[in-house]
Amino acid sequence: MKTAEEIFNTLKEKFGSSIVEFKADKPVEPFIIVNPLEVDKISLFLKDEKDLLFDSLMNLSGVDDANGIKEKDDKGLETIKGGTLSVYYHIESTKLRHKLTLKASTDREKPEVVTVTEVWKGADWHEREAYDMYGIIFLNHPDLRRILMPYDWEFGFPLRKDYKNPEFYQGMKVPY
Amino acid sequence: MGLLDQEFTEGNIVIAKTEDLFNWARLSSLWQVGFGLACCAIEMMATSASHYDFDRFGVIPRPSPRQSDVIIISGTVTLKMAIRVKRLYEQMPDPKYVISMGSCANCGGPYWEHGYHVLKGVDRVIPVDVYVPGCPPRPEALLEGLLKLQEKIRNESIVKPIRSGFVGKSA
Amino acid sequence: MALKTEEMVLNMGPQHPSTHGVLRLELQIDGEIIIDVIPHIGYLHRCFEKHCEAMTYPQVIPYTDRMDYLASMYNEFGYALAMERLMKIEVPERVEYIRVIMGELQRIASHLVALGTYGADIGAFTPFLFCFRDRERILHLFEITCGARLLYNYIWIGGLSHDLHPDFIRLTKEFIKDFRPNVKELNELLSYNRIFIERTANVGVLPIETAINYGVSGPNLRASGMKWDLRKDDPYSVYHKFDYDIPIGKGEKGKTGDCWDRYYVRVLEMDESLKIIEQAIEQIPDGDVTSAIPKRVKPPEGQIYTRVENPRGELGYFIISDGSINPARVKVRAPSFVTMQVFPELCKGFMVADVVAILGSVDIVLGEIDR
Amino acid sequence: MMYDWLYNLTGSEILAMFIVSLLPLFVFILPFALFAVLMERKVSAHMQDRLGPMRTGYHGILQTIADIIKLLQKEDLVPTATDKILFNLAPLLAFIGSYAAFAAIPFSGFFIGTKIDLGIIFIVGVTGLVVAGILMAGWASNNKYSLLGAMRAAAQIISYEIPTLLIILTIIMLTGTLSLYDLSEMQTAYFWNWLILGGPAVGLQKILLIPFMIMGCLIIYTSTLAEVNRTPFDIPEAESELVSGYHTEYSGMKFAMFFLAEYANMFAVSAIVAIMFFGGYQSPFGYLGNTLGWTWLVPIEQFFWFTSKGLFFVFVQMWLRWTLPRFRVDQLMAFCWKYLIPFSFVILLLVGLIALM
Repeated sequence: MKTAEEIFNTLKEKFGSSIVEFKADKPVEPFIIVNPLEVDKISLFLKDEKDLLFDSLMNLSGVDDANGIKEKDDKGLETIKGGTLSVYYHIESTKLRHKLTLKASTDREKPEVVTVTEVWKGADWHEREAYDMYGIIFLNHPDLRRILMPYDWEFGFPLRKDYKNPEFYQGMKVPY
Repeated sequence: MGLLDQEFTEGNIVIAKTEDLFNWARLSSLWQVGFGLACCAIEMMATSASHYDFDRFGVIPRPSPRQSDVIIISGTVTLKMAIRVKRLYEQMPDPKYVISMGSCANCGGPYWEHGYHVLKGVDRVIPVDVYVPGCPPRPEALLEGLLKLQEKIRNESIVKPIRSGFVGKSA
Repeated sequence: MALKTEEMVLNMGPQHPSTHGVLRLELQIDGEIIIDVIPHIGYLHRCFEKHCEAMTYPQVIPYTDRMDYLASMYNEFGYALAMERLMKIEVPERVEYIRVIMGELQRIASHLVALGTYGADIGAFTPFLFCFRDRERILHLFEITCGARLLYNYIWIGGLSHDLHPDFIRLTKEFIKDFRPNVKELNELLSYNRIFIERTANVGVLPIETAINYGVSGPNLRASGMKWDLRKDDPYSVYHKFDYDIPIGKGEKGKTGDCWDRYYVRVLEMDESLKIIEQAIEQIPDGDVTSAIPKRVKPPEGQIYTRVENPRGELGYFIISDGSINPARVKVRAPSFVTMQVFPELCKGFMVADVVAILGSVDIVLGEIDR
Repeated sequence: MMYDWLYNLTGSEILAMFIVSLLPLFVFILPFALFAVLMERKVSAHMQDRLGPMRTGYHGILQTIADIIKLLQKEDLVPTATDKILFNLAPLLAFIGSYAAFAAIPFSGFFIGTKIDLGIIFIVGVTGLVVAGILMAGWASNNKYSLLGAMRAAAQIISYEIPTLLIILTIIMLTGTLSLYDLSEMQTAYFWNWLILGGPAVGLQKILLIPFMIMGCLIIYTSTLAEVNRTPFDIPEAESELVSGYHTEYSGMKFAMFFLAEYANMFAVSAIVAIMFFGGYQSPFGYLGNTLGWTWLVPIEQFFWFTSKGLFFVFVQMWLRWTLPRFRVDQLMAFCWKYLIPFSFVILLLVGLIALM
């Protein structure tokens, strides 16, 4: 059993600049910000290290931080330029009974995160969902397709804060 | 169209009696497509289970749409599903009826405003005979919807409707 | 001379009697042997997470009901718990007890649907109706409490919408008394039926390492032999005050973690839930159930991941608050969503009929997978 | 006999033959199928704490009639990608297969379609048409579920025909007749003359025969259950796996033909079991007609006993259906080839030895 701060120190020692920050100032859970292109290596270390043994991925969620510049075009439609999209990893060790939250932030214009499906197989669909909803590209993912939305959906990524719903999809009116 | 529907241009006593018999047969043996979508499907199952017993009205679920008469749209129709629902409806033989069960199938229900992937009402893809409101409707409400559908069938006619402008002509 | 055979692709669903909703499975089969299964989901994607961002915090509760519509009480329970932890609200003890009673009743109701439909999948239709008959009693209990049969909006942040009905305790006791023999009847009719055992034992074995690596939880994980229950391992509410067991799969009729184990763990769990309810209605304290409900729900900026033991497994809520009255992000870790990923692994090498058996045994709810 | 009686009445061979062969269809089979469907729904309902059809006539007795009238006027769908000729022919074949069997079934000593000497072989042969019909339906539907269902059905029915035939062979060997009429006449008088209790034999032979006859009866009942695709052997139309198997694509009257054929078949196999082991149309304890001296009452009593026995076995089929889960296809085959067939061979051998005694 280790606290998040101890784990952060271990990781910092091992990976150096890939571990960006330890954030514990906001309630309720502290989390560790990591480099999105190094997540797989960090995860593998977390899973295999003797006194960490994070064998289970509880949750993986994409998040739109909406911290870019909001622009309104002449029709009043709002778009967000710049800023970041993030991926949160909630992991847990069923043997040592400790939990950890990782966060990887990536550029909104070119969102790329390395996949962790090699480490936890359960991440597969979670990552597909994050791709489907936010357009985050998971590098090296074995099967990165849309999962919840139709495969031929071409109107963007619905959970982004500046998403606009289309008028028609395959001849069916979408808005009320 | 069923086999004899609208084959006759004028009614008489024989046709009227046949019509009554046919309508009685249709309304007493409404076989439903064994097909559930969302939360309402659970209430639909509860309706056909022991406590409420759909079978009393002659309604039994058939797994194949080819052998069914009524499709109960029980739940939210999403855009991805709408195409399949339409296909399913087209696979049923005439005469066929549709009961839209629950707010979601009626008009989008609680998902009407922000549901980017929800079809706001199944009547945008297939014609609906009876709307049953509720989220989800109680089994009693669904039974009432079925009785309303039976009432509708009772007043159907196999005689070709006379449309103005086409009287006396073979339209 | 070797016979040349061709593989066939069989589409199962979205409309199929035993896909438990609108799941589509693309089966690659060689004769009747499964080579690969590709699940296609999303036919019931109702944009839960988008709605959360548009609603205020209390308004989210009705939407949580509609995710796992077989275990609505528990969905509300999890969400309320997450919000209370985020806002640091102390909940009156009576509320906690009522929540536990409701949650466990819901667990029984949900398992009854799972067991009944599983019987129907294997071809025994009568147990299905017997289960629904018993479930109707539980729904009646919910109905006198909050007026709804399926989707309740009963557990609110910091409290409950109503106190218990005066008859509730008596009716619950009566239900428990009548229900125990019915479980025995179910066991005689289905669980120990020779054909049922033939169909389910040694089918779809889920090894424990695979289960953990995929993140499988709940009865499916316990059936593989791991004693892991969040009610004990990550305690919440007042579960620590009760005395109950965690049933695990022992491989009684075949290998540990087969379909029969997954089925039987649920039967045993119903019994444990009955024990919890019995103790809870004995110990339930008096109090006001609405006193701790905040007038204005405006949590501080921050984030939380809370999980509860839903009838299907670990139900997690990841809530990010930006300090306003709307959540910035709510992500639900749905147990069925995770379980469904492991499904293709379970099916390989079995037959078409086994796909149905395995799908029924992992007990999925499409509303939760697609949200 | 009815034929002679009608011949005397009408004076025309053709007319008499025509009426005799049509009578079972109209007097018995169609009403029976209608009744059996209703019975199935009522039996299942009452086993499941429900009521079943209630709104058509008293306790829903007109339910099946409504169903059939409705099915008659349904649109006749023929999907585009089907093999049209086979698709239309298949239900007819299944229908003919199961209904032709009734020609040789003796409903009473007086009322029998055709008294052919090879009765039992005729029934077994003609029900083979059902397999052809099912295979055609599965193939022509151009639907994968139908195809799988048809393949399963063919494999299953053909496999289970073997134990059925072996037991029939045992009975033939014991009694020396292939005619169902003779077989029934042999078990006359009282129920201890029924073949399940060793038949008309006496002494040690009878006592030795009883256990084998009971086993034989169970085997033939199980395997005929499989031949008519009833639970626990209903894998060809397993609802939860194959939607509705070989008749997935059929609608309206064509589906009704499959439907009625299934129920007619149920009665046919029940009748075979009744004739072979339970004395056919013979009363278990003498006839009221003989006692009172009203000879015209005897055939009616016989008809009553025959239908009651048949309906009882149909009821057992329904009882099983609403109680048991279903087998998987490989278990089904294993059950037939590993247990039923070896056992029937043993019975054949031992009964042969006993008969030699």
